[in-house]
Amino acid sequence: AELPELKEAEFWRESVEHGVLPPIDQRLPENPIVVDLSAKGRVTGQQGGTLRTMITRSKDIRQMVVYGYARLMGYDENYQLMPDILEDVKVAEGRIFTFKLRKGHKWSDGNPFTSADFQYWWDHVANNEELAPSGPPAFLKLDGELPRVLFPDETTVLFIWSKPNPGFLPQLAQARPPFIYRPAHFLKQFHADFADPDELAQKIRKKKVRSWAALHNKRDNMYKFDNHRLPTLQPWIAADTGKESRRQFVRNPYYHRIDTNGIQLPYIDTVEMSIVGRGLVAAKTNAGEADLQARGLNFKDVPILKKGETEGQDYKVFLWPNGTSSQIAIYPNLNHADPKWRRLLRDRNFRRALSLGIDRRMINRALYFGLASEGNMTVLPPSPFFSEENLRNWAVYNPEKANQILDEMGFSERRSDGLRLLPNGRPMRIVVETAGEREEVGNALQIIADTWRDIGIGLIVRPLDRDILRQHVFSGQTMAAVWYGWDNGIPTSATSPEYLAPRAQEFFSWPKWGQYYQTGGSAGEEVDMPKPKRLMQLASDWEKAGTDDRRSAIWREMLQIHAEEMYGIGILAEAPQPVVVSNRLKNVPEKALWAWDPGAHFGIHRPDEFFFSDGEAH
Amino acid sequence: MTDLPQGRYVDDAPYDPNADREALERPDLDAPNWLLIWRKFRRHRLGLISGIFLAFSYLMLPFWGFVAPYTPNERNADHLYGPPQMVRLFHDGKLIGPFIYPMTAEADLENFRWIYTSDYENPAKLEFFCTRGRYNFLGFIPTQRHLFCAPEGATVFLWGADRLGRDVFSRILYGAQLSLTVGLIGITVSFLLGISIGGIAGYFGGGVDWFVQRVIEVLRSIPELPLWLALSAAVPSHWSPVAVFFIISIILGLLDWPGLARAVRSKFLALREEEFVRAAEMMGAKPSRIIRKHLLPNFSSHLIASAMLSIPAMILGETALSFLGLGLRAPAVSWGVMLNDAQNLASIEIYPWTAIPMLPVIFVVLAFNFLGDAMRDSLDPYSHH
Amino acid sequence: MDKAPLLQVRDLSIGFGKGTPIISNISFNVAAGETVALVGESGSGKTVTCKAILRILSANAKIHSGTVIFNPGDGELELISMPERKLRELRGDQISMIFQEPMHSLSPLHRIGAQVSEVLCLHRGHRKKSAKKLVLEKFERVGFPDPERVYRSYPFELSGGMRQRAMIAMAMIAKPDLLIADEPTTALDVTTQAQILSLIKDLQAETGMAVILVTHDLGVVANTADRVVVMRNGRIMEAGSVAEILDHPKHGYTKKLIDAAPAIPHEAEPSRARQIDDPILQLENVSKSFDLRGGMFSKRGEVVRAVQGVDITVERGKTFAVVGESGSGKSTCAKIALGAASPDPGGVIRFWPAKSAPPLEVQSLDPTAKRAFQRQAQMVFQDPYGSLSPRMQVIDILTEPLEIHEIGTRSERRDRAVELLEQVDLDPAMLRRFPHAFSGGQRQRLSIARALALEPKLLVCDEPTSALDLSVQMQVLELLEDIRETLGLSYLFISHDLAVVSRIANEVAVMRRGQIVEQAAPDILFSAPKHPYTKALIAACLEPSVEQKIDLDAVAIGAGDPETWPEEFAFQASEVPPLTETEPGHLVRIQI
Amino acid sequence: MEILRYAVFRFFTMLATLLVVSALVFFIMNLPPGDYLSNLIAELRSTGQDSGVAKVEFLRQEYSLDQPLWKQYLIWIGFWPGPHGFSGIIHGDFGWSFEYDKPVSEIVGSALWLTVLVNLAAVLFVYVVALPLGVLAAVRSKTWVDYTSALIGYLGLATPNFLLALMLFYYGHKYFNLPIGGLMAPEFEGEPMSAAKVKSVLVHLIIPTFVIGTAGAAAMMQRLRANLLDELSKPYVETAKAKGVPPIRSVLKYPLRVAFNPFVADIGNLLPSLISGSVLVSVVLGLQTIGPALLTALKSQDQFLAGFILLFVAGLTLIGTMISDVLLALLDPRIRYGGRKR
Ligand SMILES: Nc1ncnc2c1ncn2[C@@H]1O[C@H](COP(=O)(O)OP(=O)(O)OP(=O)(O)O)[C@@H](O)[C@H]1O
Ligand SMILES: Nc1ncnc2c1ncn2[C@@H]1O[C@H](COP(=O)(O)OP(=O)(O)OP(=O)(O)O)[C@@H](O)[C@H]1O
Ligand SMILES: [Mg+2]
Ligand SMILES: [Mg+2]
Repeated sequence: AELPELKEAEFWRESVEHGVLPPIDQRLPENPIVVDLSAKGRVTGQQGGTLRTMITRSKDIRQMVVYGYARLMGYDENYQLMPDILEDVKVAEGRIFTFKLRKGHKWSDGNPFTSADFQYWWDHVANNEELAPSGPPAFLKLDGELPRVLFPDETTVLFIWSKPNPGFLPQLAQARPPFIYRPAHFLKQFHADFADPDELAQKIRKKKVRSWAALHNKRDNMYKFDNHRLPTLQPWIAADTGKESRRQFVRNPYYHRIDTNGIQLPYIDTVEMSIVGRGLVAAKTNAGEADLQARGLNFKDVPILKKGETEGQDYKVFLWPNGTSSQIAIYPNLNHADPKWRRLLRDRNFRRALSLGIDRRMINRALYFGLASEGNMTVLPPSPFFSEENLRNWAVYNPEKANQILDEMGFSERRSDGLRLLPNGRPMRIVVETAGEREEVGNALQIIADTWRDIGIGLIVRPLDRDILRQHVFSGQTMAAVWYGWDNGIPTSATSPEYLAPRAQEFFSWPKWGQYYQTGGSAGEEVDMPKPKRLMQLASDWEKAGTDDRRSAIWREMLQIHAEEMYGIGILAEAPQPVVVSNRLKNVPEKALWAWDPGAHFGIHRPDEFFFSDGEAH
Repeated sequence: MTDLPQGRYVDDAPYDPNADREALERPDLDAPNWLLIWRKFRRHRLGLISGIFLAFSYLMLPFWGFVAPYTPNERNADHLYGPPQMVRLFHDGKLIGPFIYPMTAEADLENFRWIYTSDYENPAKLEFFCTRGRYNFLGFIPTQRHLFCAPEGATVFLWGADRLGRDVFSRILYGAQLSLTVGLIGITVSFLLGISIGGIAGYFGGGVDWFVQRVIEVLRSIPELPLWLALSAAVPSHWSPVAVFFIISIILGLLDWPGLARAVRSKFLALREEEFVRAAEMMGAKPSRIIRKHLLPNFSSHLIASAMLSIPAMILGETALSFLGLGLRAPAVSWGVMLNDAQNLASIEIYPWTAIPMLPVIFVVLAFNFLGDAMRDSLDPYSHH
Repeated sequence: MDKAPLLQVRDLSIGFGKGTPIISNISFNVAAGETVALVGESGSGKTVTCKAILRILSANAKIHSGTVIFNPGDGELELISMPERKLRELRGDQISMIFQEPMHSLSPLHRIGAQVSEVLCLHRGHRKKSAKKLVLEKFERVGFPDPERVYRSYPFELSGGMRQRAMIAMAMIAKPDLLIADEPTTALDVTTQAQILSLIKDLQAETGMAVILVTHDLGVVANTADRVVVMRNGRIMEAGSVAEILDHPKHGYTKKLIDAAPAIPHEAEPSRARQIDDPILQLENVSKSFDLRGGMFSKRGEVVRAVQGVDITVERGKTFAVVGESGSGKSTCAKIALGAASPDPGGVIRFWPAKSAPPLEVQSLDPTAKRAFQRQAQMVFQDPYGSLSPRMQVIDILTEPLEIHEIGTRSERRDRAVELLEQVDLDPAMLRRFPHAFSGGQRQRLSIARALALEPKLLVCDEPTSALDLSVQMQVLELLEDIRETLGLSYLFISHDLAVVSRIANEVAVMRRGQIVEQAAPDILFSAPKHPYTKALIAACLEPSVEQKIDLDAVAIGAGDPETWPEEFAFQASEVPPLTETEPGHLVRIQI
Repeated sequence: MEILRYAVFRFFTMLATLLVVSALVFFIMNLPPGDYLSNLIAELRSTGQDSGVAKVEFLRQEYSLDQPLWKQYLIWIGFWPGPHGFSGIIHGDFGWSFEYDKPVSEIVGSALWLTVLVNLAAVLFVYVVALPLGVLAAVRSKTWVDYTSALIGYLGLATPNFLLALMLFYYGHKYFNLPIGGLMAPEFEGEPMSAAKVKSVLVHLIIPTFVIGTAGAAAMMQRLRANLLDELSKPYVETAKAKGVPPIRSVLKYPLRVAFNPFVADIGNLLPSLISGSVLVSVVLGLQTIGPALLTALKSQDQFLAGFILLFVAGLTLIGTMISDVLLALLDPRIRYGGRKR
């Protein structure tokens, strides 16, 4: 294709003039991505400026990988999978994947990015006993089968399975991508197969690690992004400033995307992440200390942010709906340790009654000004599988109905204070455990407690530390837990519906079933209910399904089951996430979804296309 | 006066060898003990007011349910973050008895706040001895009678409403019931232990002291955080929050004594060398008596001051613990719980009334301090202010 | 008088709290170089008057009226209305004061030396080093055998008399124009007292210092004062020159005072062998040494041998008195006798609860036996201020022993407390007071009353009357004698006052440097003393008459270093002459 | 000399106590069920990265987490050989942080000086504020000085630390342009010391110091005041007065020293209580001190990191206690020789 005339970045001009860096035309792959911004409804911008944002833990610098969102394959803003780092992907029979790399694509240190980097990873990392004792990652295994991986030439990589593997490509586009390539030229110096043993031993000693593998692992942190020497393909690369509390990332001179004016992306020269106490993000944002901020901000902070906006700070507050399928969901534990309660919790009528006894409108109003969407845990409207019915089914406040259901179940007897009595004479009280860090959950439960009381059910809230909560749930101690809904609220037929099936203990309704699956039957319990078994079946059907239609049908059925059975009782979805954007920062969408996966938060909106209107550093 | 020659002077008043000491009577010194202390105490105006205030607060604890217009968890869905309302007497220049102007809320989606407009046309007269939310009078008599409440369709939020539309005023009153009581247990435990163990170490010295010192050292070096974490995992789920908090405050007390014990010990090591301790010993007084009657009173200032200082810690202790899921939590209401909800910028800047629970904390703490000071002073034989 | 007096007190009235004035309309003058003695009843307001001059009364005291004019020669200063800052410059420099209760007037946490030299540092601009020299000099002059040691000591390491001398040194070190001495010699033996008094006199001669001397001892008055002011109930009863007052008292109270003065006997009955068949307490070979700490970081820890090989036997129903040099180990003996301190190994203390009952070995009693013993043996402490808990009211103090031993009901105990107060001539209405609101003498009586509460069989009295005025002293002595007679009480009686001892004791031991140097019945001892130290003591004893003067030579010989005594008595390093019975019932430490 | 002997003796008892404490710390830390690696496995499973699991199992062996607890302890301390021979705390190997994937010494190192700095500032603040105010409040008791200082102190005590911090930051920034959070302006970080940097650090320290220090200062002030009031009426103060000692000095030199006894006794507690008291504040204020590191380490059961920090704080407590004992002996001759002969 015809490339626009390339323009040298002001940022690197000096380096180029001194010959430290080759000029722009030698840095780009032969065939870079030319982004047509106007086609996206955006404007072309100029290079320059420093984007300030805040994180709350030092390990959050890995958000740069998330936001940078340079993936082999990436979603576009319509959630379509597109090649990104790859120039092209060909899929044959759904099982043969041919990756075409961009010729002349270079790592951020200027070394070529070729199939050798895939090979290094496959042969010397994923299949190295010491680096990966259990072999290549699980997502590559299809019913236990590993792909054949071939590297016919510099720019071609082939992954071949014997059966179709529809989940493969979407995995590559995840917020936290599986890096199936590594900067071989860099990592070889830490690899026992390549490095000089003496030098390696010295490095091991110096780093106080116990083996070369540990050293390699430490150096090889594509996701953690904490090693500024590790070459990357992301739009920004870590700069070594030696400053603990303020990390800087500068533009990658070899980044593979340009705009139609021939300006290399990213527009913004530097990203600066300050590590700030969790409680101070709102205050600092209000003080105008961030150009783009969503992390660490809460809906509750909106008034104060708005106050800053109206009182002359140079920013706007956007509210992006959250992309998880549910903001707050209650998971009755079908694997609860107490058999009596377990029987009750497994009764879908009971779960329905619980759901009918929740006044979602009130919660929405109290917590989110009515801006969230009320309803059950299901997919969000942008997903092709969205159905109003699934959302509303059993999820509209109806205490009479709930009471009726409960009465019919045989719990009509009540105590003087209105609580229903269990057969053993104890009042019906559900202990709901939560991770104490989220205040809105506490508030929501408070409201639920009131309405549940009207249907004769007591609610005891028990906030716990996140890890402790997990342990409680996994061990079956928890009666019911509160968590977010499924991460991915906008699946397509290409999304694996695995997470709807009892395959993971992290879905708090069936921790033991999930564990059973995850450990191959060595721990946990086997699924012993028909509908969950069906879900299990469907999930594996999807993997084998040959057509999109079939996959969609499977999706629909699974969602339907969930909506009927109410394994997780969703309360609200699409809660507004405040996103504070400097007025000088352009191309940030006003309306968008705040989603981790798919979406990688800002990633899908391509922060490399954001630019400062004045192009100046702040 | 008679001046004799050479500066000689002889008193000419009649001399009575069995002189009248009564002339030197000073009744203010020779009254019964309590009266003496009371007299001194009374002179501390602040201490007195504080004492009365505290006595009132404690005595009223069982009755707050009656005074509060709402029950603690009663939500008013139409008045989220409702601002404080004034009780007025005059409408249009006419006295019509206590009333409030009803408010209606409107969501301001521009600034994401609730905008409240008062209806100045239709004053809503407060009702008295009305029936509203159900509560237990004196803790066990279920009733619905309230001292005052807003008429149907209006609200009376003297100190505003919180995020869920709960009345801050009522919640503060209910919160007092926990805040002013449960934590005291921890203080009591820690003081009993600290004084007795520190006292024993300080009085006996030597080997006992050495042993106690080591125990104190070990206890003090044991980190609290992991203990809390372990505890929060171990507490059975079905325990009520108050029970958990109760246990926690006892454990707090059990962990807290070493600091006090060391102070007591070091002071006693010095005090026991005093002659009056020797004297008591020579009268045959047992160590416990010496500690109680001779050593402690001479350290009472420090003890009183320490006790008073522990009180804010006890009232607010839960705010710190709730980080770990160990503090009090809904539906239990305490000042700490309320403040915990107010710990964000919006509360400070936009809904300042949600931080009102700070006021009772401060008042109670100050009252305890002034009371303690007055007590200290009244017990001090030297002071004569 | 041509010159204006140094100090004029005019119409001074002082009260406490809202009560009526405790002192009313006191007026007197003190001329430069003059000594004015304030004598009078205990609790009559002497101390209050003195403190008023320096304006260091406790906070509840109110000066109702009066002026105090101080005129050091360069203009009059009115002290009552003077600004605090100016007054501060006078205090300690031009006017200084010796407090009545030295133990508590010294900071417990600071070394004596530092406390004394501070005066010089403050008012004379001295540095620590240069001050130290002067202080040591002064220490020498107030009779410390080892000034260096005292300089380094903490107050609790010193005997009562030593602390008092430290206090005296502190008051005199700046050579003030006016010295207010509140009973400066009560805790001192007579030889030291003589030394101190002559020191004051020297200073007076040297610098023209005026002295206000508060004392009970008419002998001291006779020997030192120029003029006397007699006080009672906060009023001046009589004032005039010494000769006039002592020889021609006009006021009834003065007369009574003078009559009450006991005297030392000058004749002895024939000597008789002392035989004890019913002992109650026996100290055998009792020694006590203290480790004295050196400086915090210096190695120099020395051992003070406070008591060395003392044997004492107290007969049931009798009084055994110990007199002697201040710091000679009397109080230590007393404490050991009651088990409050343990003797060095080898010492034995025996106590017979009843005649020919098996003796208890006090130094090795178990706690229960000890409590039983303590019920029968009580102590009156030398330092009444310190031995009364400052946070207990009189009633609690007096009922405490009863409570400890669980005697009587509450009201019975209370009645007993009232009875005790009356016995020591205190007003029962004072039951609710705290100790600090009493005068020195009143506190001493409280101390006695408490000791009597349990009706013990043995009472150890450590200077029980030193702070009492003569009339009260007589009363107390009578009381003690009374009880001895009626209840068969036995006393181990420690005192500096030979007259008191001669009156009450059946047997007297004289101690010096931790050892008994002479022991006999009082009449024998006082009429025919053998040991030079005893002689010195008697010589130093002041008679309440203006004519009699001290035989300073005798005092000097006896009170000097034991090494300088006549050969047969002299101590040589560690060699000490044995205690020998020279006549039946008369023991003297002499080499034969 | 004797005091030196005493100090040496105390030092050795301290070491023994430290050993006991280390065992306790280790076992308490292991009270909650599970450990870092099993949590990690759970997380890896949940994200479908099963391959990591075996790696973790390898770590488990590498760091002896498969051993019984007592053996783990001995290995940690260094009394028992681990898989690679003796290498424990006493050999200077503080262990490995799983969370940070670095040796503990590296992580703690940087946090340590910040901790020391912040806490030192707080301690200084406590003393600088509490001492004079406490003395003043005692000397001028029952005057407005007394009441205002009490009021301010109790205001600080009665406001939850975090709320206080937030308010101070917010309004401090709004009205005085004080920085919000952090320990220095970012441009100075990693730069060599300079006057500007020191100034920046100082400005940043104002609010944290105030927040962490107020409670301590108020407490100390009130106790000091009470103790001092007791002493002020003692006769020896009168003596000092009669000597002509100026009032300030007569208070500072005599009664204050007696009144100070309980505070010296409490020195040992000061640092650890500030550290643990500042944990939550540090977490929300984002101060990179060891407090938050400890909290996260504990929560994620990163046991060697948590263990080391805990041991370190325990060591501080013990050293503080030791210092306070020696100081007490220096301060009060009556205490000097702990035991009394009976
Ligand atoms: N702080 C005080 N508060 C109340 N009364 C006091 C106080 N100090 C002394 N008094 C009383 O004042 C009176 C005079 O006391 P002061 O100490 O002057 O007597 P004193 O003449 O020195 O007697 P003594 O010879 O026994 O020492 C006594 O009755 C005493 O009880
Ligand atoms: N706790 C102690 N530590 C060190 N030395 C002490 C201690 N108690 C007493 N001494 C010393 O022991 C000696 C005897 O003291 P003691 O109190 O028995 O004298 P005393 O005869 O009662 O004198 P005084 O008549 O002055 O009261 C003194 O030199 C004193 O300094
Ligand atoms: Mg007196
Ligand atoms: Mg004595």
